[in-house]
Amino acid sequence: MKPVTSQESELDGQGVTLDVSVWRGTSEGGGYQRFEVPALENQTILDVVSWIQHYADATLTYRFACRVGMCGSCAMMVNGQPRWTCRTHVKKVLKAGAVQIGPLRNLPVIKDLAADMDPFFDKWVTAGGAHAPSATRDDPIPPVDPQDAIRVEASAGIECINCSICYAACDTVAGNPDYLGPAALQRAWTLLNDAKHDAHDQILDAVSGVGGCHNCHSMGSCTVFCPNDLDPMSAIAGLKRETAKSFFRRRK
Amino acid sequence: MKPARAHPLWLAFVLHRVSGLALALFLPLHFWVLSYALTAPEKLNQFLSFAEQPIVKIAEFGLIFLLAVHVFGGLRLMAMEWLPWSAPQKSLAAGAVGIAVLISGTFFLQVV
Amino acid sequence: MAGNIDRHDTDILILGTGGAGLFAALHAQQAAPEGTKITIAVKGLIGKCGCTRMVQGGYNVALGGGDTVERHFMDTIEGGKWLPNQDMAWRLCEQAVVRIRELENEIGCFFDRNPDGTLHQKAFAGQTADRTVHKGDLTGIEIINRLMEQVLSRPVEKLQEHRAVGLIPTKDGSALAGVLMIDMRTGRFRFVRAKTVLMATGGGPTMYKYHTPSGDKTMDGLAMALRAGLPLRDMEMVQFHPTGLLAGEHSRMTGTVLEEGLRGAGGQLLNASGQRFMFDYDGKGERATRDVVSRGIYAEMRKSNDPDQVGMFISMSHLGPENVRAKFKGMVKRCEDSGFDLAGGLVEVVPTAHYFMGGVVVDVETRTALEGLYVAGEDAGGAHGSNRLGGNGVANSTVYGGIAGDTMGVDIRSMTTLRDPDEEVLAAEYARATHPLSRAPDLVQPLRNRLQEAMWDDVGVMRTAQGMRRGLERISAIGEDLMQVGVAAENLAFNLTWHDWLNMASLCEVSEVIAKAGLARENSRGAHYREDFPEAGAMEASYFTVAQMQEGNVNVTREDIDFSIVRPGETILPAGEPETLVAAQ
Amino acid sequence: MLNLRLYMLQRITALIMAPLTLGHIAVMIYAVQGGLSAEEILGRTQGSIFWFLFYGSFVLVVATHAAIGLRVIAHEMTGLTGRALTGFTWGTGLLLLAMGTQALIAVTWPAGMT
Ligand SMILES: Cc1cc2nc3c(=O)[nH]c(=O)nc-3n(C[C@H](O)[C@H](O)[C@H](O)COP(=O)(O)OP(=O)(O)OC[C@H]3O[C@@H](n4cnc5c(N)ncnc54)[C@H](O)[C@@H]3O)c2cc1C
Ligand code: HEM
Ligand code: SF4
Ligand code: F3S
Ligand code: FES
Repeated sequence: MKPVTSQESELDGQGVTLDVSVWRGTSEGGGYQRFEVPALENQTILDVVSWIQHYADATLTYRFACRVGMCGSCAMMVNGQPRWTCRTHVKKVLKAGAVQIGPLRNLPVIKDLAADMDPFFDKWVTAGGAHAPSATRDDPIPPVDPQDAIRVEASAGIECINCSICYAACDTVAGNPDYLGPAALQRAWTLLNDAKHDAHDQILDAVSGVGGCHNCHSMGSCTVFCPNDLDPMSAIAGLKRETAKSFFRRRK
Repeated sequence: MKPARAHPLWLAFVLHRVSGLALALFLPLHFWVLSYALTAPEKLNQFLSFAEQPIVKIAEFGLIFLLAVHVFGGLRLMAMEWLPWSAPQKSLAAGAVGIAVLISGTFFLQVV
Repeated sequence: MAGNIDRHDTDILILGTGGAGLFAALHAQQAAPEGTKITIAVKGLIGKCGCTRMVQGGYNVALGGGDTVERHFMDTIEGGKWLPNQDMAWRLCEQAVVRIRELENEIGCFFDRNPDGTLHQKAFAGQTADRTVHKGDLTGIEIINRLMEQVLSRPVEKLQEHRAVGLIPTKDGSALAGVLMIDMRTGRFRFVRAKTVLMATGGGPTMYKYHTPSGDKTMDGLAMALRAGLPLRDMEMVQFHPTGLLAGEHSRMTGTVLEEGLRGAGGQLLNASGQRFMFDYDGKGERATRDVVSRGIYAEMRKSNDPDQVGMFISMSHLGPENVRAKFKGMVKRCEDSGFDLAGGLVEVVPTAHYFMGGVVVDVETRTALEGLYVAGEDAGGAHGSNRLGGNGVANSTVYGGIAGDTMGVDIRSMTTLRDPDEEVLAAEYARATHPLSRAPDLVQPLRNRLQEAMWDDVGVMRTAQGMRRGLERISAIGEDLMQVGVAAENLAFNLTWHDWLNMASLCEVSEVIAKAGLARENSRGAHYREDFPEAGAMEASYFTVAQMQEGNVNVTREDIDFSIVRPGETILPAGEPETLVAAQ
Repeated sequence: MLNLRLYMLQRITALIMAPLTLGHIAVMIYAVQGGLSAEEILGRTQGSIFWFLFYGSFVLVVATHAAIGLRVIAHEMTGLTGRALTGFTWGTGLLLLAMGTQALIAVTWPAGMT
């Protein structure tokens, strides 16, 4: 496909442009298309993609919502690495004036840069990722010591924004379609350590099946790429430890 | 491979997988050679002297090295999974294993 | 036309998956008879769009320790400058107590704790008790993630990336038949009939040059309600947050919130020559309430006539960069990602449109004038009056979302059949949404920029009659230009530019209402500040504005506030209660 | 593709093998340094219950461990699933077991007993 230039742009002031390759297509197939985008101050990858849709090619599809790293909708592959694009400054990823942007890995593509995140959320639920209440709205809120070692373990993974970046980074997910993946397993670990959760044994069962935590090879890409500095790898190790213990416990 | 994944833990995984695979492919060969002890001991001896050749020695060294890598890699993995270590302890342990592999490697190199 | 619309039926339809939509789904499931089909339709992905997720500060709820529902209520009424619907405000404060227990005990949220294990409640500007429950400064993520899991793991029909474009009544106009939507992924239209529909699309004043809400929020709900002829109240009330990040017009980061806590902790606002200025406007300086600080910054911006120097600056470094970095880790990192040094340098800020107090007129059970239509959350007007307290937004959406679910679950028992739509209205809405597809394609974004500029200049932080009239002219010219701008129709699957056009259509419609309501209020209350009518007016004679579409025109009337619980100058707190429980700073 | 049982089996076999392989390597180093011929080595191992148990358990355990390991690789790299994968796992495991047993007998069975 032919590169599109920025002649129509009102923003084109500085004359410096970025060489941007963007993946276009659907689950049926596609390829990279090049665009020239004006380089501007404080520009994020999401801004670059938005500029292309606003001024160069009205048919470009992508997804975002919050613009500030809270909703986890804008993740894409940037130069082959999964990233939140609303918080990725162009300067951080630019290589010789060029950058390549593709849809998030390990998920089906809907169109262009928008991936179908349903498999990711289905696995979240399969891993037992929904809280099971041990009290009702008519009961007082149970006191919980925030410094308690087990609570600290639960709190460690609580700030996950389910952006699927770890899921895209993990090669085990790529090779094993049943694998629940780092985010879902981390959620399971958080709930396992949540004193208020009522279904601890169900979690151990949910993460011990064919797609469970035992498929993880501790390759650590999840932890390396998580934009919120969370550590799913260690959470998964925790699940392995607890399931291993239960393996002996339940045999007895 | 994409630079995206070239970080220590990922490399450790690749090393573990490659070594495991190589060992699994070598093992039947090893068993096959040993079984000559029964049917034709002289072939085994032949093989052993064949194994004196430098090229074969290097290959053997490679295998033993892979075994060491795999064993220590596996122990590292299990320690990571089962021992409740903090992050700095993990890096320390990984470093220690790395050094151990290095030392044992050179040791093997001398004897073989 | 009709052949181009897929038909779909359900019992309970919920639009939007913010705090209101998700709570409604859960409560509807508990309240409705067995076998009731519940469908949730949303413009983005479930739980990943909307503003509830972006809540930073936290959730207001009176949980004892001296604080009471009465005190929370009084703060809400006084913060809203006596304009709130008192019954709604009361219900909000009272039910927040139940909802927070529900969030903790049934939904699985974990809010920050005190060392003794009880919930930590922090101070939030404009309140007389430390009552804001929070999870660090990422409260919304915790609330929405937990709600989302609950909904995802239940048998609720999910229509993701489905945009509602029109409320379709029955032929006789007495009730709602269903909602016309676009399945964004395919570009096909889908008409969904339902016995009850909850509209929880969350308002969102994104027609301003600087705004905080998420990109999916463009006033679609209020525009649909307007076209359906429903009365909308308090439409002049747009809350500005004083410190939005200024990163350039081309950056989506622009307008996003720098948290309130920065000023609370001693952050200083400086003008271009490095001078503090807030004490010129208010004795509390940077710690004054949102509206006051917003106006201070805005006034200072107007004084500067350097076109390259738009905003003011927030400075934290005098508190010690290391200290700032430790205390505001998330904010510092966020600024750093977009190229600013919050801990050690200056970050340029502007007031930014944050929340919309106005909305559809509803009763305390979320029912509207149209049978079968319910409205909750930021789309509903009344609970906040002229000003929303920090922390009352998410309380409002979760409380009333739950109430809507309960109400629909009960009401549906007496609704035995689905209603048939007025095919003419359906055809008209279809034609409206497909209008650009038969015009020559052109750029949509410049129009959005023009609208945002017009609203910021003429219907923004400080208003005059002259300015708002000019604003109305500008809005109408932009609206006309929009009708000339087309969108290429070859591929409508996930065609964002088509949706940008539709967003613009909603924003133009509601912008006009904001300006007209602004003209109708000839005094200054809370978020609405008239330079030509700077006085608040007599509290006893408080009125609220009601805008309604009648024969194609937006008419605004005034209605008296019903002081059903407390009259201005009085209080429902017991005699001898201290004025404030917050330790003096 | 692992579940808890296969995972535990792989970890337990790994733990058993760790001392066995290290022991084996030590013996080999000793043997090579001593310049032992095949006959000399076999002279010590054949008929020894100790070495029979030592190498016997190794063969049993390594067949299990390697079969599970190869199963994972086969699934992740070639997408093998279901019956085929189970078959592959058993196949490799039994093959290794058979060849290992043959070697075990050759090395540790009392000479002339066969
Ligand atoms: C940055 C920020 C910080 C905030 N901090 C606080 C705080 O600390 N405390 C507080 O109390 N409040 C805060 N608020 C306000 C609070 O977030 C809102 O008041 C509240 O969450 C609104 O909830 P809602 O459910 O009505 O709407 P939202 O949560 O905004 O949800 C609206 C939903 O409707 C969907 N939708 C929109 N249009 C359509 C359509 N046409 N068709 C289908 N679906 C549609 C959206 O995609 C979204 O899912 C903050 C707001 C922002 C923007
Ligand atoms: C002696 C000590 C050994 C230890 C401690 C050990 C440990 C391990 C562990 C922990 C794994 C799991 C890796 C993962 O899930 O990522 C593994 C995998 C594997 N092992 Fe071993 N192992 C040993 C010996 C062997 C031997 C002798 C062989 C070969 C015959 C072998 C072949 C394999 C294979 C093929 C895998 C699969 C690799 C993968 O999944 O990537 N192992 N080993
Ligand atoms: S763990 Fe990190 S990378 Fe994975 S989904 Fe959560 S926030 Fe995203
Ligand atoms: S990258 Fe994948 S293999 Fe495990 S440690 Fe993380 S989930
Ligand atoms: S747009 Fe929400 S995380 Fe990027």
